[in-house]
Amino acid sequence: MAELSYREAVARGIAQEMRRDPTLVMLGEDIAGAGGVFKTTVGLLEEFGPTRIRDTPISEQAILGAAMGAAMTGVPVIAEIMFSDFLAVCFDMVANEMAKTRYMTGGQFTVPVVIRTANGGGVRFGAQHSQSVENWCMMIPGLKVVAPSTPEDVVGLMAAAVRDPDPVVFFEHKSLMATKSEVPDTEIVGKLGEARIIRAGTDCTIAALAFMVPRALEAAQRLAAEGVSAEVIDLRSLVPLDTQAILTSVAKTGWMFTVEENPRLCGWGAEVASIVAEEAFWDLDGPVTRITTPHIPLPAAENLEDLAIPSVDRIYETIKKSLG
Amino acid sequence: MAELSYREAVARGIAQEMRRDPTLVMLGEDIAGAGGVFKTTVGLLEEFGPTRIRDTPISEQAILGAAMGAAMTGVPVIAEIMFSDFLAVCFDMVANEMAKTRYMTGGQFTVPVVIRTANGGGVRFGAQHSQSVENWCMMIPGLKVVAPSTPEDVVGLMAAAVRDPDPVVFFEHKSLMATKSEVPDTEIVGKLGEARIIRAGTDCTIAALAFMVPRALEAAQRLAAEGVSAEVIDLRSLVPLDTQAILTSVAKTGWMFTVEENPRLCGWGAEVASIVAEEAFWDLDGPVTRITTPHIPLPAAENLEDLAIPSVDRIYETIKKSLG
Amino acid sequence: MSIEVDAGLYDYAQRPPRLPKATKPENDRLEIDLETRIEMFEMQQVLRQFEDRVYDLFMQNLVKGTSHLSLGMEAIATGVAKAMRPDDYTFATYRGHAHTVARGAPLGPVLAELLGRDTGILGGKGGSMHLTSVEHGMMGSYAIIGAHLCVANGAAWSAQLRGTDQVAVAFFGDGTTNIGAFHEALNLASIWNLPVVFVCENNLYMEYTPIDLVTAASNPAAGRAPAYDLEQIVIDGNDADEVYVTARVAIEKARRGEGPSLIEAVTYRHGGHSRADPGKYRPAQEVEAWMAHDPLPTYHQRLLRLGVNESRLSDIVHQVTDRVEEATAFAKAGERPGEHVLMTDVWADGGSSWRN
Amino acid sequence: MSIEVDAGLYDYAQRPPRLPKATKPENDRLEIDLETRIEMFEMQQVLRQFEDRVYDLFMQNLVKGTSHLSLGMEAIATGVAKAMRPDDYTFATYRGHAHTVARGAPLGPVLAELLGRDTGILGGKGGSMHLTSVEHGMMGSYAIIGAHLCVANGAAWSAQLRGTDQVAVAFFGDGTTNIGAFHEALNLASIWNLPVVFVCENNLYMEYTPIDLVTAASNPAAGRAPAYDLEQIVIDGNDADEVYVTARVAIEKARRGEGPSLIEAVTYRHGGHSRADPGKYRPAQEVEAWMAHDPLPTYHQRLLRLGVNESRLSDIVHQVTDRVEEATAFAKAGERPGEHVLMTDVWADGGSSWRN
Ligand SMILES: Cc1ncc(C[n+]2csc(CCOP(=O)(O)OP(=O)(O)O)c2C)c(N)n1
Ligand SMILES: Cc1ncc(C[n+]2csc(CCOP(=O)(O)OP(=O)(O)O)c2C)c(N)n1
Ligand SMILES: [Mg+2]
Ligand SMILES: [Mg+2]
Repeated sequence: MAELSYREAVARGIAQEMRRDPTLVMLGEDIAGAGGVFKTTVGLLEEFGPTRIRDTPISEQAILGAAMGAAMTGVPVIAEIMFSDFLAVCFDMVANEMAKTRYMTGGQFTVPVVIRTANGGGVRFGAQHSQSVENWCMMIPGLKVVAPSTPEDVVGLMAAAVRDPDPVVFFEHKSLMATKSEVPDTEIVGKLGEARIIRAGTDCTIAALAFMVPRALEAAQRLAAEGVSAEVIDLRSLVPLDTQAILTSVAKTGWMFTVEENPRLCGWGAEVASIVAEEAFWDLDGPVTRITTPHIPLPAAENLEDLAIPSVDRIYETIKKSLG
Repeated sequence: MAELSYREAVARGIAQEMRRDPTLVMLGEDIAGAGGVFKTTVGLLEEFGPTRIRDTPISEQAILGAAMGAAMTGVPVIAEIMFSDFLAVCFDMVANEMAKTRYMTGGQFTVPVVIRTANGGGVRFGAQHSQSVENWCMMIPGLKVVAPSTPEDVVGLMAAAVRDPDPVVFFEHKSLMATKSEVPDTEIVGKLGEARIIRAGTDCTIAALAFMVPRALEAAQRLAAEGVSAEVIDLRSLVPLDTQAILTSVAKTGWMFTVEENPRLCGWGAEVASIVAEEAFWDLDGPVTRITTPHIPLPAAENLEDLAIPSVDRIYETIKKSLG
Repeated sequence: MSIEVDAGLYDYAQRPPRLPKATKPENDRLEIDLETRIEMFEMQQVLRQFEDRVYDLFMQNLVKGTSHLSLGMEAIATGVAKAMRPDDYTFATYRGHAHTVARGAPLGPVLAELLGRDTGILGGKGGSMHLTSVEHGMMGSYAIIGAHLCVANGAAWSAQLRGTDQVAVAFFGDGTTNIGAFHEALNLASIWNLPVVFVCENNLYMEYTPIDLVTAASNPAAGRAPAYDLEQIVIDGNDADEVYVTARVAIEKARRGEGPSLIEAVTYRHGGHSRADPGKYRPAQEVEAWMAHDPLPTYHQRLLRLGVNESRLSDIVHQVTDRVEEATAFAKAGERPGEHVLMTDVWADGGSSWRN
Repeated sequence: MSIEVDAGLYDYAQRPPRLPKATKPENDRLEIDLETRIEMFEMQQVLRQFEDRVYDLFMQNLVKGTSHLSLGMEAIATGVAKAMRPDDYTFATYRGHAHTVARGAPLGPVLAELLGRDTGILGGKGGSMHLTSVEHGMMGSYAIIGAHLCVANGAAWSAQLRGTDQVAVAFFGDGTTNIGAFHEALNLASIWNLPVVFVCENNLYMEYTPIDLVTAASNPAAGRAPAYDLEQIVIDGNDADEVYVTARVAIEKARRGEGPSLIEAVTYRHGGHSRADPGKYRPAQEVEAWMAHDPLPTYHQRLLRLGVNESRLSDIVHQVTDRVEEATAFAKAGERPGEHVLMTDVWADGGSSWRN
């Protein structure tokens, strides 16, 4: 066991997989010589060399195209898109090419690509560098989507993503980079599509992702003080989605809440809510409630950004009010 | 009154607005000399001239950038993106620039741009030319989203979109292009954010959009024969969303169904379902049910594509089964 | 609104015609052995007769959706494919029938795909715009402009990494040179010295718009080559021999690890852009002149000049006709894809489940 | 995995330094009247002292998020802005403080924006990367590489359509020349003959990666100019006079309806890319040489040579210091934005409702 930051866990996870698979390569902007803008790739150039850890021009389409073409021809690739907002400049590669080529060709291609990208707000970067865009990828058939909330999950899910033969978008949360926790020194391999119950409870179910997980947990702890027993689920993976964990929990609690950092419309919570409203309707004791960032671009000013993103207070109060 | 095809209605709506506003211009690929790949801009070059109807290179980012820059500086623009799938090659302009610039600058800019684009399947074009991507835009704060289902709405909503000072994405459905109906000869001006009840009913509510509207209506007629009275809502506009029409209807019927052409995850129906499950929960007599294309890319073969997109049969049977 | 652009510009059929350059007589003497030339004669026949058949079947409403033909452009697919090694990679666009067939994919399954049959080369799931045959090195047809140039880089990068000496070839049109992905792909290929050959099939039009009206460089591809530290190469795309020799040089250069090339092959569509497009936006005199610069009769004449006798060539033409007939019968005999395949192959595990 | 790239390449600090060219003595004699030069001296002082202050405030954790400074690059913002007409349009990047101030935006509100105050020029909603002041012709700072080049075209197109003779100027970095939007923007500007001037601030690095390692052309911008039928223009970006004269020519050309220009102004960052980046990836000798090629002392010396006396210049320096102090006080005095503004100005109606 050693204490590891979320940031360090990214490099640790990549290194673990690069040692295991000598054909695995990584490319992206400023990832090699500089160790990444978020310092998530520090030390990798030194250990694996410039052939496997490669700096690129500012050409996101070329980056993902290179990743896809290499993966289709036998070389698994990790590609970094520095900020998830930039998925918009290469969205054709993500949504129309990587995601569809296997299906369109009757299964002739396998595309083992992991797209790593820094996601989410809380760092005062403003509307173009702070978005939570998991739903941009969740909505595209053919993409798997992961968003870890702890250093250990960063390592485990990185391994799972790299070992998965399909394109996986791996969201690293900017506001979690500095968070630390104990991580086993042994090889860690997680599993895609497995949520984790991080707090058992009987009165309501709270599903959260990434940066919203610690907030949901804290809100649950405060609710406990009021005698409300909340079950908190860290979804970890949106595709595949662990609907069993969600439905089992709701069957027990009867109340469903989602805590989403994304702006409201068509967020992942909408999908979860629609699944619950369709498949667990008779288990529900009350409305399915979504706690989200309002449907606005994110403002830069500290106090405004804090106001926009679901806070522990907002989670706590919303749930308290619903449960009366 | 004259009978007009959906395709002709597009040109009619644009012409109506270009006559009204001499500063309005349009640009896109093959729209001028050739009248558009879907023949939706036939006659416009002849009437309004090459300065106002302008062919461009295959440069979607340049097209939308030009539209945005012109709109910000006083020239309203209609930009055509030939197929909605291609929004992926210019998604940064759509999601990160046009949609956010007003908010980011504290309201210094107004961006009167209409992005017209051919959306949806049913024409055997395969996975990269058949997507229903309304949710790609609905999920982005700062975009308005319209998808008419009739020739008259094409004209009216085109006028509303052009007259709206904010960026509006206007989805024209490929499979509706040839459909015809009587359209008044007078000026037609619709309203964004207004759904239409196209069939009143008391037993269940069916919300549909664009190509799914006639199918939902036909399914409702078949249900009527079985004594099930379905209310059918043509949403027409996703942003703003006419939640009143939806909630009022569900309050009456107690059953909510969505019919979505988009692949399942994070489709517009998920948002609608989550709104109903949150705000109309106590009105519901049973699960909220989504009828969608499965979460797969669209296949090219006729019978497979027909199997994928919600059919009248599937709508009819799903509802019949739910209502028992 | 002040500035007026000459409206006449927009009646594209009224613009001055852009005429082909005459076939170079010296190309008779290019160093290509006769058997290779005869194979290229045959391949051009195959592509011509195959595309003619596709057009007929489209008009009979048997080919659904859309189709983009290479009629008039056969020399490019033929010459380049002939210069490739079986394990080299081809990346094509929606206009990819010819490139798929030229790499050796069987006519029957290709045609069956266009008809949406389960015997199709993609099982009916991709259709005309996505023809692919990995076993023949045909790494896909991509229907959204630009992307595949970036993907071809990836295949070339992978060959470089794996230490094979495979080469990737990406075909694209003149109109594609104006999209961002083109720029990113060429820059990366150049700085990484990738074994990739970019072949621009410059047929003078994007869909219905003349390329010179929307392109800052007079040669849409070659005019951009220096921006990527590449040589400017413009060739007669209607002469299979010139294409073959040029491709051979570029491919061998890439194979030696000397980096990418950009070839602009000038050609012309005999028909419209797609489906039933009559191509009326083109000056009559221009169409006429290019019809006269048809790569097939030109090549036929060359082979006669080189002493091949007429009967051998006409035998080939007839054999090809039989093959196309067989392919048609095979395609028509195919069933519609089984409903179960709808939900297969989204994922590598063969399935499509998004939930546990 | 076979091919090895020289790992040394990746210890960027160990690469051969890229040294500045000496200031051209003949630039003393450029046709610029003295008052204009003194104004440019003052503006460079303003930008220098302002950015120094921003850095201090960032280190005091008063500027949140991020900031990208133009320290060392002041001559470009100064010279170009001076050549513009008040109603011309400026489009900048996240590295936009200097361009915003150079167009005349007041220091206080600009600084207040960086501090996230309600007195900020964007009310605190945009922050450092999105500085905008429409009333000063500053049409925005864009934080995602490439897009604003396309948007600048739109403003130029609009001027063309409205028949004004306004010109749009877009600033961008060397690294930006490798993204697709750059290619699309330059091609469209050229074929539409738009009144737009593209100014590449080539500071030799993208974020931490040397531009020459990732760019096929030795001049990232000028090397691409011919691809868009544009002249190749490379200038000393650390000489305000050379920048001013070059910009004046390009802007007047655009104003006359003679189309776009692409200017590559070579310069260097004194500090890191952003925030607290120490810029350790740069060779020490390179940093040293460029520090010695600092645009401010150079310009100071020129003015002395041209007979301006020292006291006048030092007076200006002190007045500027006072202005920056005032601006700092103004910014610090601002309140946090009111909570109500969170939900304003998504739409033109002032609100943000997505439902009826
Ligand atoms: C990004 C994108 N924009 C537009 C289209 C629509 N489109 C399909 S083919 C075509 C013309 C392409 O012209 P060119 O590159 O010259 O190829 P050609 O069809 O002439 O072979 C266009 C505009 C597309 N498929 N993708
Ligand atoms: C599309 C996109 N990719 C990557 C980034 C991250 N990024 C911000 S600045 C920068 C370097 C830009 O270099 P250059 O264009 O030379 O401008 P400079 O910062 O040197 O002024 C990068 C890669 C971005 N903002 N947008
Ligand atoms: Mg073409
Ligand atoms: Mg730079």
